[in-house]
Amino acid sequence: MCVAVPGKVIEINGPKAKVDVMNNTCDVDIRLVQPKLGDYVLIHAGCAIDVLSKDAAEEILWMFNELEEEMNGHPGADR
Amino acid sequence: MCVAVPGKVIEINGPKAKVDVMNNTCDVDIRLVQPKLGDYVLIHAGCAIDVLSKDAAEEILWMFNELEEEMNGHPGADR
Amino acid sequence: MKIDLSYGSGGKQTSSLINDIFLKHFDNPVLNRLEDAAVLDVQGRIAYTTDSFVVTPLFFKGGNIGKLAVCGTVNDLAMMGARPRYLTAGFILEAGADSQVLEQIAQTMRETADEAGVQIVAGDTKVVEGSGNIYINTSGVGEILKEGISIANCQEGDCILLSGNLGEHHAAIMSERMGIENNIASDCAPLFSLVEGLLEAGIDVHCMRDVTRGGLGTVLNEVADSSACQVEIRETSLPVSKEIQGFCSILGLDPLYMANEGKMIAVVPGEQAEQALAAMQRNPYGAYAQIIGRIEKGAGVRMITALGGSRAVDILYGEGLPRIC
Amino acid sequence: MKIDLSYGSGGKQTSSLINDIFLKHFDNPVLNRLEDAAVLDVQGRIAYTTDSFVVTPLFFKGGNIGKLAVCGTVNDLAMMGARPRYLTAGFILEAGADSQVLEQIAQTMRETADEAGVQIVAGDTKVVEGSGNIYINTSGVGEILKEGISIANCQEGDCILLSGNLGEHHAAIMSERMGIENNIASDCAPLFSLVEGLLEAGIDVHCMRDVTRGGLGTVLNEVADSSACQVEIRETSLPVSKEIQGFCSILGLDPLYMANEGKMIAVVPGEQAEQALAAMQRNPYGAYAQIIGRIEKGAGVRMITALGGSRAVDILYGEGLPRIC
Amino acid sequence: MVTLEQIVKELKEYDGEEIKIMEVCGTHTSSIFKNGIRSLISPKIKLISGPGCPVCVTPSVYVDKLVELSLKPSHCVLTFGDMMKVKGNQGSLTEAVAKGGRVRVLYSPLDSLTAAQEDPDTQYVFAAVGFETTTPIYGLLLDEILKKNLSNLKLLTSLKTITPALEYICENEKGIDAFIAPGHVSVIIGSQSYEALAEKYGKPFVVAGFGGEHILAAIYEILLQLRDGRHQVKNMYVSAVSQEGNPQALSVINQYFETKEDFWRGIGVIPQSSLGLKSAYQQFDAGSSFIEYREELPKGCRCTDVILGRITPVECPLFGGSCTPLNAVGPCMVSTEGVCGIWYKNRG
Amino acid sequence: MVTLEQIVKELKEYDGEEIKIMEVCGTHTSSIFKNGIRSLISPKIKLISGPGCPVCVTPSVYVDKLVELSLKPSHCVLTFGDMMKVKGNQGSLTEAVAKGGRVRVLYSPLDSLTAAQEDPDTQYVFAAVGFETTTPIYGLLLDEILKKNLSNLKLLTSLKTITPALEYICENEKGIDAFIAPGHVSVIIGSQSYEALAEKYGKPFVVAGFGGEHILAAIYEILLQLRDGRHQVKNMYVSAVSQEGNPQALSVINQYFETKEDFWRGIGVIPQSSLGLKSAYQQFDAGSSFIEYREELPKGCRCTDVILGRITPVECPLFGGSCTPLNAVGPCMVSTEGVCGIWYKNRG
Ligand code: SF4
Ligand code: SF4
Ligand SMILES: [Mg+2]
Ligand SMILES: [Mg+2]
Ligand SMILES: [Mg+2]
Ligand SMILES: [Mg+2]
Ligand SMILES: [Mg+2]
Ligand SMILES: [Mg+2]
Ligand SMILES: [Mg+2]
Ligand SMILES: [Mg+2]
Ligand SMILES: [Mg+2]
Ligand SMILES: [Mg+2]
Repeated sequence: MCVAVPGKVIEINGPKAKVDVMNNTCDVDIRLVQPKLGDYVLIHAGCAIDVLSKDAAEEILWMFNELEEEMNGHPGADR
Repeated sequence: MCVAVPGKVIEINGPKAKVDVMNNTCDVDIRLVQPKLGDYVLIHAGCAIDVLSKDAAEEILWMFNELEEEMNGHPGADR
Repeated sequence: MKIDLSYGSGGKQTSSLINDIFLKHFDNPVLNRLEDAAVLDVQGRIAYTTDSFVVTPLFFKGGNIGKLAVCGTVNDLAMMGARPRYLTAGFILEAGADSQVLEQIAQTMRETADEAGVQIVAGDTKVVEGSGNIYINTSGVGEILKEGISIANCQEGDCILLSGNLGEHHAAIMSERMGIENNIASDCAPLFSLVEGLLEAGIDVHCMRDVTRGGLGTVLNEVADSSACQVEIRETSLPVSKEIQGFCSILGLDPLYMANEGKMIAVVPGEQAEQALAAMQRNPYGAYAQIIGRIEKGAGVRMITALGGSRAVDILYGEGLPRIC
Repeated sequence: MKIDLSYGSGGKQTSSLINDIFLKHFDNPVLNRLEDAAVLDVQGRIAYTTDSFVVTPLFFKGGNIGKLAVCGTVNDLAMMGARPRYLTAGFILEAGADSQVLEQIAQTMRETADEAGVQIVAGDTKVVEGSGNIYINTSGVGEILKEGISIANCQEGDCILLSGNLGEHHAAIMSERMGIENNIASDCAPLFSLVEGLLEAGIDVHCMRDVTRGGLGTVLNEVADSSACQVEIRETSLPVSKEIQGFCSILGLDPLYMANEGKMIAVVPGEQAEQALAAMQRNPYGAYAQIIGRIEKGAGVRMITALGGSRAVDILYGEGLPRIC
Repeated sequence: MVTLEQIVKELKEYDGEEIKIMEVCGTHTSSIFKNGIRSLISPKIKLISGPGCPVCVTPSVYVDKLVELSLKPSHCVLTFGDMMKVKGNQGSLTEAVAKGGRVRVLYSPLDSLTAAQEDPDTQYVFAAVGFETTTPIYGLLLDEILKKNLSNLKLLTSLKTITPALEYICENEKGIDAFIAPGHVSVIIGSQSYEALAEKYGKPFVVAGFGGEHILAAIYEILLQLRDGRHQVKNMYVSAVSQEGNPQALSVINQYFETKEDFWRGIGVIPQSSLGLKSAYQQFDAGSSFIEYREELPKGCRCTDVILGRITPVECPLFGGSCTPLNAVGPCMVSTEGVCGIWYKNRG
Repeated sequence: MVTLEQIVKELKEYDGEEIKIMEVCGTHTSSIFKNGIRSLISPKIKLISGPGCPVCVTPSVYVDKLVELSLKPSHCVLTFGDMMKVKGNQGSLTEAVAKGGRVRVLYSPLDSLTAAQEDPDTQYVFAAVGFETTTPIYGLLLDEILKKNLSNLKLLTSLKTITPALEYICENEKGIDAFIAPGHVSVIIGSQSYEALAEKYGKPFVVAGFGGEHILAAIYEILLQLRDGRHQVKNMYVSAVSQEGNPQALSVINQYFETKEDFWRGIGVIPQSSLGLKSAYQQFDAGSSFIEYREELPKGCRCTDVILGRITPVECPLFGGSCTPLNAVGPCMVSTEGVCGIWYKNRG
């Protein structure tokens, strides 16, 4: 629905930040979030819409752990 | 100074005429002159500026006659 | 249908354009293979040339841009004494170009190629932003029949033949643009048969050139420069139809600098001039051929005027536009 | 200096452009003669092709339109197993084009032609109305070294080699247009040395194709269609740099459909695949070459995905534009 | 911990009752296709695609308005690339360019500021389509237009909200067993937005990321919930999605936009399903409220049934015959994310 | 009756005092060149070219204004072809097109009506240059603009009258023995217009047609007058020119235009030498009266001396070196009718 991609904040200039996506640097508007240098943000149409709390690998591990719990009849709290 | 070319009036439509210049037909404005069908007009920038009174060959003959007169000390009346 | 940018993407739309228009009309076993390049047999040394065509309007009395694109390139080959064999065609289409118009152009290209004895063996299509214009590049390969023909090869005493009336292509185009009605049609034609006629008549042709952009005045100056000689022509020998004379007098144009697309000069030894003229005049594309002048010692181009005066003939400066003064 | 319409008239301005830019840089005895066509020697059968180049911007990381114009055509010749020999160059300049820019392009064309071992032997220049764009058509002639290479010649059991990373040209162009900073340079390169390497290694190459507009997805579908086979590729074998992956994820593009200008596929007998790979990888333009798939019985192109799934790979529809969704 | 292999094995071998799962988001649809997910799971698990491609649900009369504006003297339409191909009744924007229209493709709505400042004699109109992910960015753009006092940059809005559409589907289509909720919309609106729906209609809503693993995990989660008779909202895209969403983004939306009913191409009117500029900001609207929407699917096109998950595209009699991506009959065949288009490219 | 051969023989063999004859009209200059007239007459008869090329005498600041208008959004300049190459300080109109300017070449000022009616969103400006031959046509154009109530078509005028220029030359340049008076201007203003000048300055004025024979005859006529010590106005273009001119054309001029002083490129200000729109018609003027004219010949250029017949172009140190038609320094090198340009093409 909405193409978005994670990138690392490498420079902050007021409402704008330079964000690195695998060695591609874009200027991104950060007025919708409050990233710090080094944070990963989710970029949609030139704008950061989120500060990411986990990296992709961590998330997959977490996911598989959750599913393990549920498989065994222990659904998590999230609903 | 001003390119102009003679052409024969082959059709008159109010303020406009069709004029033939050696088989090229142009639409020409005739509001500056009163040509009749068959007249030769002088065309400048899409407009007839004169109805011609002689053809080119006649004019040259007339010219050479005039010069003959003058050569012999009889300048014409035109001044 | 209006062609839009997606037809230039190299994907599905591009190949539909290629199939529905170009393969349909150009249709020959080499092109149909759609390889990266055509693979061809040629005999001996080759002549090789290119030209792009950008005429407005695309259609005019006597032809269209497609006919020009074939004639222009086969004529350049023929001028080097070569038999034209193969063409490539590169189309640059501005978004908004009409696919039916393109198809008519392709069909004309095929017909002209057939007349000229060439095959269109490779092609390319691009779509760019713009307002519907169509540009065509062709390149051509021919087989050399007579070696040594060159713009640098004219010699004192040679005669210059012109294959027919001046100014028809330029006048046909300008008539469309300026709304002047007449029967002037572009002279656009493939000229190899004229060349073949000269060679078959045993003429030792020294130089040939088609008289296109820049007109006769420009071409003759190129001859004078390249062959380090003076070109002398006679105003009274220049073939110009009454209709073209009238047309030029309306817009203030000079037939000496008007483009032709089916006219050539041939520079031949003086003693063969009449024989060469007869060979040209036997061909329908050379019916109004004339011997227009000679190669002399010196430099530049001079014209003996109808009144017996003499003047320089320079090359074209700028464009041939209608003038008031 | 801005080039205006008078430079396309065929008169004095046109010849000043030709002298000051094209003859100065392309400079070779055949072109310098300025005949209507070049006269050339060729050995055996020839490959013959054309392409037009309309890229915006004209200059980009890794090259410019002139480099593309030479590489594109010599690569098409090389893909037929031919040694590129001669090029023609047709320039269509929109009024407003800058003469210094044109000169830089011409200089690059010469350098690239030298690397590719070809001479630019004929040319043409036209000026049209517009906003300063420059379009270039090139055609090329080469001498066939190995007969029978064809898009229709792929056989069951053949392996498909790709000469390197996908998407670099397209990404370099889009980076300029969209203002994304990176080190991605166009892969634009003349590939005959890669082809020569394969032939010298004794590989019985069945088919080669450069992977340009439309991308790998489109080229593989052409292979499947022309050779009446199924092409199967593995997602995990496709070479794509991290930087390109990042770039694609920003704009929602797919490397499978992105244009390259210095990449080719070679389809070779399965048993020679490793040897062919080694030959490719020895060449700097093939350092990242991979065996990406095989020819099977069937139709169309299928991909085994990284997760082990299977899916169809279709040709490109429309253009590769940045997406929000 | 389960492994990917285990999940794939279980999904492949599933042989219970047929399950229909709707992924709402077009980017999910696309990921399912690219990863070959269907080939990895049992045919008894049907993945059907919902109305989450903003391009597919954009009414043709909206495209007509864009085409009209692009052809107006001194006007220029700015748009995302995927809107270029969408057909209106007078053709697409790509075709409008061929007729002389001025259209520029931008990566970000914010890039339109530069365009408008550099050429004050041109009236720019941004084709403001999208869901809640994109809408706050138009809000940021309006901040700048106001600050810079630009009068030559306006929006033509067709902005959708996803929960009313989900409600409409739950109400009208009884055959769907569970939903994969959109990933990036949820970043803005929060996973809690689906609570009421899950509760009311008794269906699982799983928020998923976009990798192949994420999608397989989400399907597996749905299987587990259905096995257990649960109907929970489960957020599996925890790196980005929170329960409450992005409050700043939501407040930007609320500042400039208000909800109104809207017309969805292929579906019809859905109450409260759209965001339009508040009346205080009407001067920045290029005429969105004057577009007269009407039911408009081409004869024979079954996009409604496709978008609502009633049929798969291959069941449409036009699919692959008169309707192909090269000559799309219905909107679902047009976009890279349109269901019919994705199915067509994956045929064979 | 004399024959052409006799005339040519006498002109060729002339060996009396050196005679300087000025042809005022550029079309005469061009005909002299094309027919090779100089090669047919004695070197003691000098043909020098006057200020009768409207393009050469058009000030560069006027061209600047046209260039500026062509580059203005929604503007388009309409012009005769020969104005395209004339250099202003910001280049020519041809160069303006290369910078994105809109310029169209027309055959007739009256063709601009169609252009303006077809595209009402564009402001058209006709580059109204010319002498009395062309001015009445602008009057006819204004008739139509008024009748059709067009607001998007204006004139930028630089319209010259020839007799004040002739008076200026007679007053300032004593070396000229006789004038070949312009042919087509005389059709409008009549041969009587030169009577006062012939009388006051004691010089022959011969009105001539444009064929080679006409020009040879005119030169011969001058020779005869000088031989006899006469200084008559002699009309030798009797097919077209009358004593009183074309009264309808003169009345159209008087209806719309009034005389004012003007600036001639290469000469400077000549009183009463121009026709400008009367104040009642100022709404059709695209700013002609706001152009600030100033002396402006490029350094080293001797166009003034050339136009006033003091030197021939070859005597200018720049001629053929830094000044050629391809890279014109002065205005006389630019036009097809410019004296330096004609001499350059006839060099060698
Ligand atoms: S295949 Fe085409 S006509 Fe059928 S539902 Fe899909 S878009 Fe509509
Ligand atoms: S040659 Fe050039 S510089 Fe000299 S007077 Fe003529 S136009 Fe002026
Ligand atoms: Mg290729
Ligand atoms: Mg050529
Ligand atoms: Mg040619
Ligand atoms: Mg190609
Ligand atoms: Mg030629
Ligand atoms: Mg090619
Ligand atoms: Mg190619
Ligand atoms: Mg050429
Ligand atoms: Mg978050
Ligand atoms: Mg009269």
